[in-house]
Amino acid sequence: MSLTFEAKRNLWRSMLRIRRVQERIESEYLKDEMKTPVHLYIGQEAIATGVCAALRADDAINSNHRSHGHYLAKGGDLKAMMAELFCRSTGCSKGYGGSMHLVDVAHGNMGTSAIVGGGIPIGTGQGLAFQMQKLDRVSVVFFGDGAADEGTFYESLNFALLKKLPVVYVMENNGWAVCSPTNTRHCGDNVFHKGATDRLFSAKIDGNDPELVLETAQKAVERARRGEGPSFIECVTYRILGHAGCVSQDPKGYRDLAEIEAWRMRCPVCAYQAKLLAECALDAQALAEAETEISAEIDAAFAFARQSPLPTAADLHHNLFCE
Amino acid sequence: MSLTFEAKRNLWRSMLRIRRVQERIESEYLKDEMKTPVHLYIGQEAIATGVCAALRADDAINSNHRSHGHYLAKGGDLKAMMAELFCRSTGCSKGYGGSMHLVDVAHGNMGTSAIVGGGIPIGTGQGLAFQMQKLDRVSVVFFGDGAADEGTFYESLNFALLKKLPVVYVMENNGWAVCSPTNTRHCGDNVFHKGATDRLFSAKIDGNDPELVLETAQKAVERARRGEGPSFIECVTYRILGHAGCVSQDPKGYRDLAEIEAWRMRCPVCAYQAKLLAECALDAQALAEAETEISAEIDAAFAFARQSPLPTAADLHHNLFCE
Amino acid sequence: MPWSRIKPDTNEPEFLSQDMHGSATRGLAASEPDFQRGGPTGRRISYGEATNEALSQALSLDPRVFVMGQGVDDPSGMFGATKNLHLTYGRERVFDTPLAETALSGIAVGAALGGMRPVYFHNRPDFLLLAMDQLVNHAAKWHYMFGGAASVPLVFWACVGRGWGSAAQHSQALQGLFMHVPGLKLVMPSTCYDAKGLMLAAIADNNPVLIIDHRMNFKQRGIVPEEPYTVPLGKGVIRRNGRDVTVVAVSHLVTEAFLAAQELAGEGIEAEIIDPRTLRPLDEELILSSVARTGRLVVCDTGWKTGGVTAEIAALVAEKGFGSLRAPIARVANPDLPTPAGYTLEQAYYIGKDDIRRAIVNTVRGQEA
Amino acid sequence: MPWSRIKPDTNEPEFLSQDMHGSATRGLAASEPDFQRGGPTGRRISYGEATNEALSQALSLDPRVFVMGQGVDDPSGMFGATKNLHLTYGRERVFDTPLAETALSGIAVGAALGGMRPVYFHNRPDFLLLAMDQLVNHAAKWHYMFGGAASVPLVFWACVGRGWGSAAQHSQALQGLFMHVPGLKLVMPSTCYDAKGLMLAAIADNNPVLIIDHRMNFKQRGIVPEEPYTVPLGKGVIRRNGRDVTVVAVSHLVTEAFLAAQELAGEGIEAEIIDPRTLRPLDEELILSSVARTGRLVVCDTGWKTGGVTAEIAALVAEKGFGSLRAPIARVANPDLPTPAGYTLEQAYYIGKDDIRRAIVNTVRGQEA
Ligand SMILES: Cc1ncc(C[n+]2csc(CCOP(=O)(O)OP(=O)(O)O)c2C)c(N)n1
Ligand SMILES: Cc1ncc(C[n+]2csc(CCOP(=O)(O)OP(=O)(O)O)c2C)c(N)n1
Ligand SMILES: [Mg+2]
Ligand SMILES: [Mg+2]
Repeated sequence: MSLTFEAKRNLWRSMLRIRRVQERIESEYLKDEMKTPVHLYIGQEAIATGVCAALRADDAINSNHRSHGHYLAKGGDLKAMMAELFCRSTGCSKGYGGSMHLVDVAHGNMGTSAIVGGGIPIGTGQGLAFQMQKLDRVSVVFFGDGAADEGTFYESLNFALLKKLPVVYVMENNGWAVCSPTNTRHCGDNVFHKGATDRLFSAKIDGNDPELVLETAQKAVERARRGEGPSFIECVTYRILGHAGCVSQDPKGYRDLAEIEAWRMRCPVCAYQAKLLAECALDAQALAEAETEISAEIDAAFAFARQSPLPTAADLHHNLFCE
Repeated sequence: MSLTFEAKRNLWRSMLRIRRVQERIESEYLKDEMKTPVHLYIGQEAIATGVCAALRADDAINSNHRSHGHYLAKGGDLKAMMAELFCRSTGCSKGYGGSMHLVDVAHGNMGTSAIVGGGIPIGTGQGLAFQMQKLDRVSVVFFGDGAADEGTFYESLNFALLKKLPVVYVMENNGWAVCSPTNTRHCGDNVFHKGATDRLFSAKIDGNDPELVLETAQKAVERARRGEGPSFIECVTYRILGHAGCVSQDPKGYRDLAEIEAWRMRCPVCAYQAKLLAECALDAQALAEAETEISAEIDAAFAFARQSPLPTAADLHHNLFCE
Repeated sequence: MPWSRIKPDTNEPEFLSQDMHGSATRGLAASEPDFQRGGPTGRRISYGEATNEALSQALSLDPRVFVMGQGVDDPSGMFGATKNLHLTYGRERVFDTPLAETALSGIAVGAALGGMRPVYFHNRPDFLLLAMDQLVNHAAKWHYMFGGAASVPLVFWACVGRGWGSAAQHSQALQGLFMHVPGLKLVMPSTCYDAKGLMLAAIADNNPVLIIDHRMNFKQRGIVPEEPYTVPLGKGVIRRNGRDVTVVAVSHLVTEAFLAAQELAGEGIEAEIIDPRTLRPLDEELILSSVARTGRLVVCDTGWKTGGVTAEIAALVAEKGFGSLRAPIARVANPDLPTPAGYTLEQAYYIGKDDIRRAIVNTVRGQEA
Repeated sequence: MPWSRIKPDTNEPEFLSQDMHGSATRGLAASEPDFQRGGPTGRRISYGEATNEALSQALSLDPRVFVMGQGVDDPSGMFGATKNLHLTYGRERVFDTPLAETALSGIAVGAALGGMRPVYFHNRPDFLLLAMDQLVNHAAKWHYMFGGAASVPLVFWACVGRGWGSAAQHSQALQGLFMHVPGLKLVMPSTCYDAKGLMLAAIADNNPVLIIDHRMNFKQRGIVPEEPYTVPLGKGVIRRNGRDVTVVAVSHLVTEAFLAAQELAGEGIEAEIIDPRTLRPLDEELILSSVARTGRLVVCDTGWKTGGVTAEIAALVAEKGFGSLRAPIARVANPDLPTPAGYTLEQAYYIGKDDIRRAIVNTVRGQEA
C-alpha cells in the first residue's frame, strides 16, 4: 500500500494518542477518582486507527465495552471522554454512561452498548437506515472474539448479506474474553470466512499492522459504498493488559506469561513507530513533539474532567424519555 | 446403499403411515373436532423416516411445530397422538399440549417446542447429557429452514463442535417459512456447509429420497456414537400443503402453482413406492395389505381419541411444578 | 381455522368514550378535521382496517417510517393489520424478515438511531422473549444512558394469540413483563378508534413504544374517522360512569367489563369502567380520582395474575388511594399457569365477563368468606 | 476495583432467624447433623464461601449435578461462588462456556431433560434477558405443557451488580420480571446460612429455579453449618418481631430494614421484618398473618418500583389482608429509571436503610401530606 508519509504519521499519531490516554488512565486508576469500570485498549490500537482512517466523518461506528480506542480514532473529543470517566456532567454521556457507554453523535458514534454482541445488530440497523435513505454512508461494527460467540452475529450478518447492507464487521480477536481463551469458546475459524466466500468479502489479518488494517478496511468500505454489501474482517491481536481495571487489579494465573511477553514484543505502537523511523517517515523531533502535544492534551483533559461539575440528585430523573 | 427388501419395505411403510395419518387429519379438520393448529408433514415423510431408521429406541429426537412425522417415525403411539389432537386426557400430553407439543418419553422424544429454533439448543443439551453420562446415545434435532435463521442454531452448533457432542442437526429445507420463501430470509447456502468442513460432517441432500436420508443419517449417527462430534444434514424437500390447517384454509397466491405441481410430481411416498414395486421389493398385495392395516390403525386411533375423556376444569392446576 | 371463530365479528359496544373526540385527541393533518369539533364522523370499519389505515397513513405522511416483520407481506397480513401495504409502499418500506427476532430487534434499534422510524411487527408477544435484550437492555435505556444524546423512536407490535388451542407458547399476554421496564411505553388499545389513534401516536413518539394487541379485538368493528389523528399516550378514558366501583380493564377486557357492568346496572350496581389505553405511562390520576369517588376497585388483565398488570394497579391504589378504599381490591386475571391447549382447559383458564361480574359483586356487596 | 468497596466486609446482623435451625430446615446427609437439634453450630464464613460450599457438596453428593457458565473457572470464580470448583471436580463438570446465553440456556434445559441437573451461572441478571425465551417459553412451561411427562430440574444463578459505576446494563435487579412467570421458582437469599441452604434446595428441586443474588450480600460473613442442609423453597422467615408495622424486604435490603428497625426501636416503633427468601412460591401466609397483627405494611425491593416485587406484595395484601390494614401500603424500591453510572447519581438512585426508615415512620405515624 502506498501511503503518503503524512498519512502514515497520522496513523501513528492516532495510535500513540490512544496508547498514552490508556496508559494515563491505567496509572491514575487506583486513585479511585474514575469510578467506572475501564477496559483498556492497549495492544489493539492499530485496529481502531486503521479502520477509522478509512472512514468519513459521517460514517457510523458501533463499539463495545472496550471502546476508548474506537471513540478516539473516530474523532471523539478527549475532554468529553475523560469527563465521562470521571462521571461529570460535561462527559459525553453527562455522567450517566461511564466508561462503557461513550457517545459522539457528531462523528457517527450513536452510543455504545456493554452487552457483548449487543451492538452488532444495532450497527447493522444503522447500515439499513443509510441504505433506505439512499445515503452512501457506511456503518462499521467493532466487536470482540467473545461477541462472535453470540447468535446475534450470525443473524445480523445473514440479514446484512440478504439486503446487501453497507456494513463492515470488524472482529478484534484478542484471544480472550475475560479469562476465557478463544479455544474454550470457538472451534476453529469462524464459519463465515470460508462459508460465505460467494457473498461476503472476508479477511483474517494481522490486527497489529495499521496499514494492513487500513488497506483491508478501505476495500470493505468502498465495497459497502458501492452497494455491494457487507464485509467481515477478523483482526488478530492481543489484549496486553487485564480485562478490566488497572494492571495491579488483574487476576493472575489465567494467562501464560510467555504469551503476554511475546505479544508485548509485537506491540503495534512500538513496531509501527520503529517502521516509520526506519522509513524516515518520522524523525526523533516529530516524535518528541507528538509526545509533548499528546501529553499536554491529556493533562488538559484530566484537568477539565476534574474541574467539571458532578451531576446531582436533581438530574436523576432527566432524559428517561425523549420529548 | 444395499438395504434388504425388508428394510426398504419398513421405510416405505413408515412413510405411507405418516402420509395416511396426515391425510386423514386434513380431511377431518373442518369438522372442528381437533381444536389445535395442525402443521401437516405431507411431502416431507422421507426425512423423519430415513433419519429415525438410523436411530435406536433410546436415541433422542427433538422436533418442532411440524412434528407428527417425527413423532410417528420415532415410534410414537398413534392413539396418544390423535387423542392429543382431540385434546383428550389420554393424549400424549394429556390435552395440555395439542398438536404442536407432542411428547413420547419412552422413545426419547422429551417434548416438542413450537418456538421456531427453540428446540435446537435443547436437543444439543440432550447430547451434552449423554456425553456427560458416558452413554452412546445420540440426539437428533429436526428443524426447518426458518429455524436456521435463528441465532440459536449458530450458537448451538458452535457449542456442539467445541464439545464434540453426539448431535445430528437435520434441517428440513422445504423452501418456505409460512408464506416467506427461503430467498427472502437467507442469502445462499448455509455458512456451515463450507465454513466448517474441517470440523463438521455436513451434507446437503435430496430429502425426498428415504434411502439417501437413511444412509447419510447413519454416517452422522455412527460418527456421533464414536464420539467424533456433530453433523449437519440439510434435506431439500417441499411442504406440499399449506403452512397450517387444511387445504381449504391455505391462503392462496403466495406460491407458484407450477412450483407446487412440480413438487407434487416428486412426491416422496409415491416415488419410493414406485421404486420398490419396480425393484420387486414390494408387490400389489403387500401394498394393499399395508393400506388396509394403516387405515384400520387410523380408524382405531380416531375412535380412541373421540371416545376418550376431555380434561376438566379440575385438571387445570395440575403439573405446574414437578414434585 | 374454523374453531378460531372464538368471538363472532361484532360491533364494539357504544362506549361513553368521552375522550374519543375530546381535547385529548389531536389531528395530524394540517387542517383540523371535522371529527375534532363535531360528533363522530367516520366509517364503521374493522379493527384490522383501522390499524392498517394508521400504518398506511404513517407511511404516506413520513418517509422515515417503515414496517418490518416476519410475514408482514403475507396474504393474511398480520390479522389484516399490514395487509397489502407492501403493494402500495413497496417491499423496501414494508418487508418480510428472517426469523431472527433477537438481531432484527437490534436492527430496528439501529435503524432508528440511523434516522428511520421502524415499526416492527412481532406477531405474538411470545416471540418478544427473544427480543428482550434489545428491547430492555438497549432500546429502553438508550436515551437515558447517553444523557439524552440519542433517541430510539420505534414501535414494536405484537398480538396476543388467545384461542386456536394456541397453547403455552402462542398465547401469552406478557404486558406484565413489559410494564416493569422504565424507558418503554406500553400501549394496549381496546377499540377501533384507539387502535388507529394510538398507532399513529406511537409512531410519532420519539421513544420505543410497544403495542400489545389482542386477537379478540380483531373481531370488532367500530366508528373510525378517515383522517389521521393521534390518541395521546398516557391518557386513559372512562368508558362508562358509575358510582359504586371502579373497574380498570385493559384490551379486550374493556368490552367484557362493559358488558358485565351493563348487566349489573339492572341489579342496582353502577360500575365505572376505566380503559387506561396505555399502561406506561399509566394515567394514575384518572384511576385514583375514580376510586376516590367509588371507594372500590376491581382490576382486570388478560395476563397472569402474580406480578402482573393487576398487581401494579392494585398497589398504586393501596399506596396512593388507600384513604378512599372501602373494600378489598379485587384482581381478575388469568391463573398463574401456562396456557393449556385443550379447549375444555382453555375454557377454565380464560377470564371474561362472568368473572368480572362476580368480582364486582363481591367487591360491592362484600365477599362471602 | 478499589471503588467496588461499596460495603466493607462485615458480619451480618444477628437476626432472630427463628427458622434457621427450626423445623423448616432439613438435613441432607444421612444422619441428622447436630445443628438441626441444638443451637447454631457452624463456622463464620463468607457469603461466597457458603455458596461455594453448597455447590461443592451438591457436586459431590449427586453425579448428575454440574456447573456451567461464562467464567465459572476464572480466578475470581464468580465472586468466589464457583472458585476452584473445576480443580476439585474437573472441567467436565465445572465448565466455562461461550458467550451465547440464549442457546446455552436451552442447552441447560436439554441437559436437564437428558438426566442431568445443571447449575448455570449467568453472572449478571442483565444477561438473562438473552435467556428469556428458554427460561420463560421453555423451562418454565415444560412440565405443564406435556401434562407432567417430563421435567426440567435446573438452577440459573445471577448476581445483581450494584455499584462499580456499573450503569444501566450491568446492575439490574430483574426479579420483578421473573416473579411474573408461572412455572419458575424464584429465590433471593439474604444470609450466608440461606445462601447455602437455598442453593442446595434449588439444586434438589425438580423444577427450574432462578436464584438472584446480590453483590452486597457477598460482603457478608455469617454462621454456616458445615454439613449439607436445605432451606425449603416457599418458606419465609421473620428476622425481627415487632407489633407496629410489617416490613417485607428482599435480598440485602433485609439487613438494611433490620438496621432501620433497630434504630426505630429507640424511638418507640417496633417493626417486624420479614424475609420471604423465595419470591415464587411466596410465603403469603407469613406476610398476611404478620399484617394481621401489625395492620401496616412497607415493602422493600432492590428492583424497579412499577410492576415489580413491591407491586405484587402490596397487591396481595390489598386483596387478601385489606381488613387488617390501617394505613396506606408503602413501597420502597429503586426509581423507575435505568441505573446511572455516575456515583453522585448512583447515590441518589439506590435505596437503603434511611429510605426504609422514612417509609416506616410515615406508615406508622401517618404521612405529612
Ligand atoms: C451478553 C453478555 N455476556 C457477558 C458479559 C460479560 N462480559 C463483559 S466483557 C466480556 C468479554 C468479552 O470478550 P470479547 O468480546 O472478546 O471482548 P474483549 O473484552 O476481549 O475486548 C464478558 C464476558 C456481557 N457484558 N454481556
Ligand atoms: C421464534 C418464532 N418466531 C415465529 C414463529 C411463527 N412461526 C411458526 S412456524 C413458522 C415458520 C417456520 O418455518 P420453518 O422453520 O421453515 O418450518 P416449516 O414450517 O417450513 O416446517 C413461523 C414463522 C414462531 N413459532 N417462533
Ligand atoms: Mg476478546
Ligand atoms: Mg420451512
